[in-house]
Amino acid sequence: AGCGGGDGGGANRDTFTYAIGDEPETLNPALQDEHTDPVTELVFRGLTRHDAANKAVPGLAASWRVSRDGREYTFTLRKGLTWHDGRPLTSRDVRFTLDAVRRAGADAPLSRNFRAVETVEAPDDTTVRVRLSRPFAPLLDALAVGVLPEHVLRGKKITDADFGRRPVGAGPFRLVAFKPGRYAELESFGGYYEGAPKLKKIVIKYVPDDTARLVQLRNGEVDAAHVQPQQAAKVRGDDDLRLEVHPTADYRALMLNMKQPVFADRRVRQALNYAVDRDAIVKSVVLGYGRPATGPLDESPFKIEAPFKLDPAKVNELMRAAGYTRDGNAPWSKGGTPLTFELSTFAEDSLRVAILNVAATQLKQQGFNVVPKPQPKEWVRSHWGDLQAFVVGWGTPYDADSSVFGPFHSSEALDKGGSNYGTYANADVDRALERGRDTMDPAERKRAYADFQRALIEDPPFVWITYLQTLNAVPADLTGPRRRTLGHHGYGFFWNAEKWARSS
Amino acid sequence: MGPVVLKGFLIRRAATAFAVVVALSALCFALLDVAPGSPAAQILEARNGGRPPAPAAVAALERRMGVDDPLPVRYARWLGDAVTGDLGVSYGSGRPVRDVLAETVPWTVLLTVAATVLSMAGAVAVGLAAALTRRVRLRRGVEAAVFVLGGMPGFVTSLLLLYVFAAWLRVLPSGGVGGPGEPFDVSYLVLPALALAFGHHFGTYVRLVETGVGRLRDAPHVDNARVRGLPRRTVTARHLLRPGMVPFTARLGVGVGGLISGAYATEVIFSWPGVGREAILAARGHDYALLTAIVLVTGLIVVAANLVGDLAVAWLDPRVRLSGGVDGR
Amino acid sequence: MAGEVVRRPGFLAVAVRVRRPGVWAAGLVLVALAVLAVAAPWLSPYDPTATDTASTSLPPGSPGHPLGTDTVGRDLLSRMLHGARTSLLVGLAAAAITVVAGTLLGALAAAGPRWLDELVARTADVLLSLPMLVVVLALAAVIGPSPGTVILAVAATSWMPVALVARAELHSQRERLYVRAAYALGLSRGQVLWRHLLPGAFPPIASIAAFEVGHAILTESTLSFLGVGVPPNRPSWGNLLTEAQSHLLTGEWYTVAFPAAAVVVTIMAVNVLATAAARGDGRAW
Amino acid sequence: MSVLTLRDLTVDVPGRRVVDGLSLEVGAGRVVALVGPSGGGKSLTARSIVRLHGDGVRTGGRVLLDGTDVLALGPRELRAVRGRRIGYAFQDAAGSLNPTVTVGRHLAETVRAHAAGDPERLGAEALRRCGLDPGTLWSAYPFELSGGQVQRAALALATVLEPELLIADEVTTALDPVTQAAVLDAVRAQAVNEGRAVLLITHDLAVAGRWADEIAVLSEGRLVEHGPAAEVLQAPEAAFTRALVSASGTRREPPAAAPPGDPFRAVRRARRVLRGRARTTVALDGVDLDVGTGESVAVVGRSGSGKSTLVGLLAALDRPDEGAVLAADRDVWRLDGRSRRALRRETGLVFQDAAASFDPRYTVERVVAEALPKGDDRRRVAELLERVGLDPAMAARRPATLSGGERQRVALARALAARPRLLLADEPTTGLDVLAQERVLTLLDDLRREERLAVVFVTHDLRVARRVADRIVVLADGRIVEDLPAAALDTAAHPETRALLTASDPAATFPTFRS
Ligand SMILES: Nc1ncnc2c1ncn2[C@@H]1O[C@H](COP(=O)(O)OP(=O)(O)OP(=O)(O)O)[C@@H](O)[C@H]1O
Ligand SMILES: Nc1ncnc2c1ncn2[C@@H]1O[C@H](COP(=O)(O)OP(=O)(O)OP(=O)(O)O)[C@@H](O)[C@H]1O
Ligand SMILES: [Mg+2]
Ligand SMILES: [Mg+2]
Ligand code: NI
Repeated sequence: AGCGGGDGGGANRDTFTYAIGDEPETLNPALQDEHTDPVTELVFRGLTRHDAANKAVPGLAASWRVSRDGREYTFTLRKGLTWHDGRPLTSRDVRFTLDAVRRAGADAPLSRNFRAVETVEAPDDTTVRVRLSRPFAPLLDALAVGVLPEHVLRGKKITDADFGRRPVGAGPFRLVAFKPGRYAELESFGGYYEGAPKLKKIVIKYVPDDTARLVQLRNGEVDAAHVQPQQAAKVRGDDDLRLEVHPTADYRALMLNMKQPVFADRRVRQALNYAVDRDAIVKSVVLGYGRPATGPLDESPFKIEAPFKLDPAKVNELMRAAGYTRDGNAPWSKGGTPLTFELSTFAEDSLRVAILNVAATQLKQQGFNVVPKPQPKEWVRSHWGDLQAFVVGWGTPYDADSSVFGPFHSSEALDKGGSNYGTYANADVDRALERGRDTMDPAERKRAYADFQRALIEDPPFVWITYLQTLNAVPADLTGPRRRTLGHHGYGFFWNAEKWARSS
Repeated sequence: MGPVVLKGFLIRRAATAFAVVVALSALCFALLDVAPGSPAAQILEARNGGRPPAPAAVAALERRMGVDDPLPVRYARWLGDAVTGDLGVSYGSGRPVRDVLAETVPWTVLLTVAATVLSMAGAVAVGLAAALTRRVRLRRGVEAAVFVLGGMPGFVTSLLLLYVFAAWLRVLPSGGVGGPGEPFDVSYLVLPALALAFGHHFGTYVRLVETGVGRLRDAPHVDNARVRGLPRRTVTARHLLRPGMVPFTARLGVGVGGLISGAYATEVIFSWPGVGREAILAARGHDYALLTAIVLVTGLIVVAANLVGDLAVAWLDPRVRLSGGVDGR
Repeated sequence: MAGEVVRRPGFLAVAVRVRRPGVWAAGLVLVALAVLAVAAPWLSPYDPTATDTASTSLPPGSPGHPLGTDTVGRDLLSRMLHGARTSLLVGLAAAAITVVAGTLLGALAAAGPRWLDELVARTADVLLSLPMLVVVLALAAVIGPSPGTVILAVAATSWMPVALVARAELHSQRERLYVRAAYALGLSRGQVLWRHLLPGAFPPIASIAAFEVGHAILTESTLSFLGVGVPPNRPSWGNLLTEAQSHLLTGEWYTVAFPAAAVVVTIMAVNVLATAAARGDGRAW
Repeated sequence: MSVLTLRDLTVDVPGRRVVDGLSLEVGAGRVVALVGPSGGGKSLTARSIVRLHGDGVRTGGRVLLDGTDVLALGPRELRAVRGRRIGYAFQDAAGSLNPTVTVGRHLAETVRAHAAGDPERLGAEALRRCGLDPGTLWSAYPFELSGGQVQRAALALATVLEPELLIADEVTTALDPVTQAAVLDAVRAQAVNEGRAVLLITHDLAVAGRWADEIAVLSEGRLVEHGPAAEVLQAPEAAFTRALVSASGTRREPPAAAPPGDPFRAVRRARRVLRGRARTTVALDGVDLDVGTGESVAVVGRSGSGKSTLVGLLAALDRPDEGAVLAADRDVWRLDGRSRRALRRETGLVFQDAAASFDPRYTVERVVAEALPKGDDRRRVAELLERVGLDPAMAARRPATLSGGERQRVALARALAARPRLLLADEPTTGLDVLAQERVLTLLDDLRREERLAVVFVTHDLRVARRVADRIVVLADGRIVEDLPAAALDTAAHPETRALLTASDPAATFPTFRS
């Protein structure tokens, strides 16, 4: 390995240090959502992975075949795959992984993606056969989950703490050290199937405070960092740094509780969607690092145009049609009772609170008497059903099904234990969602999700507000990062880190 | 106060310390139980990419973890394990609590000790200067500064220190305790220790020294010490400070406890891998085993600190009787 | 001094020497703050919670916004004025309860039988060891969130330092000859405590008292983010500070400076009053 | 050549000038007694010499030590002079020692500060010179000592470096005649043999006459008389001096012995053990004492013999380790708290250390008023102050600013305020000049006559004992060795009593020899 000269700050050119605020509890990919944290992302690799367009492409699997009925998948692994500890990676590891995740049940939320899986077979070292009880379109997407080493985990629980801290994977980087609360040290893995990554070493530093992160970045204590919108100007002003702005599929919206009589009339909900000035929110709350949201799939290839934007005339028209009247600046009222609802969110989440406040002011201006009322997370967790309206965050960049089935299908309603917290129920939506999940045909799926989105426009469950963007400051000489729609908190920034390099 | 009295006192203290520990652990369970929230929800949210988990999943996990058992059952289970030395595992990461403590407690002790020493030394110096100076302006200035520090939330002090020393002067690292290949050295300790030492408590320390010493400034025994030609240092240290330190010393024992749980903001800002942050996360996550263990560690430190405080008060002022109680009145 | 009014002994020896100008000034500051707080709805130019996306992050001195606006365009002056209501109420009430309860508990410990001393001191140990968060959340769950809960929660989690200082001070004073002289007059323990020991312990306690006000104001904001009592949306100085945390170093320094200054001014004023009340003639010999 | 020269010294306290142009010289090898009325400014003069300025006190004039102006010294030079060349023993001996530091440490730190030799050896010598046993007292804390022991410890501290000039402000007031003689002999011997100067402040003409070479009389802020001791005492010129001399010369007959009343307060086989940090003392060992209604008992004995401890028992403040304290034949420690408090209310107590017995935050007014029985008019405070010879205007002052004698009288006023039936007075007149003392004693006579007040009077002064007491009790080493009618004192047989009698023999008071 050639030694690049240190650049004064003691930073080694072969070492790439990145500061981030969130620290995972565990580095086990089976215990994370698809939005895996950087370390897990770098250490593990799944059968499939996502490309720049978030399409499932070959990962550990070199190729696959899907049966015509969409119920049998046969994967062929790449040749010569090895684990970081040097053992060969075989189809038995894949089978072990899928079985373990399926068995994890309540322990691993991810297991919901494998409910349709009936059997997993490993007829030989490089072949994996997955049989489903019914077609399940998002399967390829779900199989991007990191494959776990059977030889390490056999006989242990999937929640094994030791593995969670000292994972063995087959990804491009090998974990050398993980010090909770401090850092994770990774080094380039020569046995990676695409060859050793160019960056010799990546250090992920956990710096929970935003300001401290910026200071470390500007001092050269770290090379790159996750930064906040209000810090963007400082980064842009620094010649040694480059600001990487990536869109995310993470949106914020006002969820409306359908059990509340105020929201019974879909025209009221439509009106609400015409009553917020999304551009103003994007401009003030995230300083422009966001995109007005009009539906749950705006960052998906299935996106269709939705008409929602600030339109007071439309609000008036819809509200009148719904039977409400308004005198001057007084709120809309019907039969003498003004339209009032509480808008809540997690009090600890300053971004959501800011959105809540701005949205509340805007809605008030349009005659909706909104009472802003942030609540602590712990309280919300046990009071979902009592909320009237709530600033939610949702959305994944991957398969549309995983993004929208949970929150909008009536079978996932809160009372049934699902994550449809607003108890939204719409037969058209249900049907469209089921179609999108069951068919394998891309065109058919596109139609299904278009229908779904149209149904949402007619009968909005949420007041869509904004998609967030994620900001990362990187050294100006770093090459390789590619724009991709990322997930929650901007996880996924390291998706192609094996291709990154420092040009000199 | 002969050694016999001291021994009896220590034995009694040890017994009550045991009671404190039991009470603490029980209380910790009870409070967590009463407070809203569920460990399962917390865990699943983390595993669910930060999105709220579905209630059914939460319920299932709770069953699996046994946290829906009645409180006494859970506490008895914990206690049974604890007496055999098994502190259980942290819900969140599944790691043995003992490991978590082993990793975080030493850092906390280091920081707390450094901060305590700093704030003690600083408070004595500043408090004395304010109490003894005849320059009213200087005294007012010191008092004002102390009130500014005392009125400032911890994060402001921390961020200002961070800004001045790490971002602007760039003489000290901005946080952490050293990355891979960078061994820990004191420079990492300086800023968090300063932030903690000169935060909210500092003002009370200074004022306690100031009032404690100020009211003795022209006591006859001090005059006498001066008239004997003792060096200023001796007069100050032995004849003013020592008798004047009683309230300050008593407050110090408390300060240690406050520093541990109050270190959260400082630990976050300076990425200090201490137990304060762990405690808050554990409390948020209803991580019974971890929180109880942390609370017990803190409790032992607090009990010890207050013991030292009581002994120090008795040592500083021999009129104080350790045995307590007022004779026959 | 000849004009000093004769008081019956038996009252706590709290004799504020009102002739000192500082005392007047401090009293005036507090009264002024209280008036501003009460009159906030009439004095505030804007609704303190109304955002204005057209005028965000305005610096102090901007037309219409003398103290500027925050990042979502809320008027800082209005927020400061409204904030004074919560902060002064909670800060002063909680601090008063903290100090009174702490002093009394400390006094009970020092003057009472040994078991009481142990009980108070060990209870203090227990409370000092528990993170405030847990205690407060449980408390709120039991008695429900309200401003009263906040005051109670602050007091419940911060009386210990006061009590321990009072206790140590009394421990060291109760062996003094003048205490013996008081017993010789036939005073009961309670009377001795009230007339001699407590006033003697007052100067150090008073010097903590002011900081307890600051502590209460800041704690209140922590609690409001935990959903106890005051909703986090309602402005209070503590909330303003906490919300402004991330803006301290990004140019909007004033969002921190104004509330911090208000807190500092308040505790300074309280300090002047407290020391004036306690000092009387603060000799210890 | 004079070691200390005062020129036109003035001292102002708020509102008045206390010392008004005092000029005085103290030569090497000379002991000069400064006498004057209580509150006359003696202590303030002494403090001015060492440049101690209390709150609101201002000094003018010149103070020369061997020709150098003390008032003009810089801090460093001043430190070198203080302690080493000037020793100052405070009138308030107990207050002048740091309660948190042992006696030995006080001594050692002084020696060390001036790098004057082996601290332990010098300190121990100084203690021994003052009649204290370093073995037991070195590691004692000041508050663990008896009044006389503290006073001697403080004197030892002032003389540990054998300074050229010793200012001794009422340093033997708490000492019995035997100890007093030993201590002052030692002081005088040092002055005479080593050529040191001593400014001996005292109210006691007997002391002045016996140990001083010269007497200077301070009255109304001025020196009204100054001359060789014998001359001044035998042929006093100034009116004030004449009054003093005549008052101390006359030997008043004790009041007719009151008929022994009913037993009022008694101590039975009492034993009290005092435990210090480093030592344990059996302060009282099997003591029996009865006090009847209206009776007056004087308790005398050597310093450290247990007198104050006995008072503590009689006051129902301290519990005997063995034996009992009886009030009207009932064991006070078997009573409930309320009755015991009632008992204390009918007992007036004057502490030996008057200064420390006041709440430092209280004014004189409050101090006295606190003791008033319920429902009493507060105007009685002024009346009481007047009766003990104090200006009622003093009511607004804090005890800390009073002179030694004034404090003692405030303490007495407080003790009498409760209209007690028993007065326990622990050396209550030691700081008073003869005139003031006489006034106080007369007051007690009146009270005894009018209200049948019983008095237990601890004193080292046999003259006073004879003057006030029906009975005299002699304590030695925690035991009562003699208990006899006052009139029979001269016939006492116990060696302890005889020693006291000899030491206070008036014949020794006006020595005719001069060295
Ligand atoms: N700080 C002060 N403020 C007001 N008056 C004072 C102050 N200090 C002393 N005095 C007064 O000055 C007078 C002289 O005091 P000083 O202590 O010198 O008397 P003294 O001659 O030593 O009397 P004694 O024999 O009783 O000790 C007293 O009347 C006293 O009350
Ligand atoms: N706390 C204590 N610990 C040990 N010994 C003590 C303590 N207090 C007093 N003593 C000793 O008890 C003895 C009796 O003391 P007490 O005060 O009764 O003497 P006294 O007769 O009043 O003497 P004086 O005339 O000097 O005042 C003394 O030798 C003293 O040193
Ligand atoms: Mg005097
Ligand atoms: Mg005595
Ligand atoms: Ni999140």
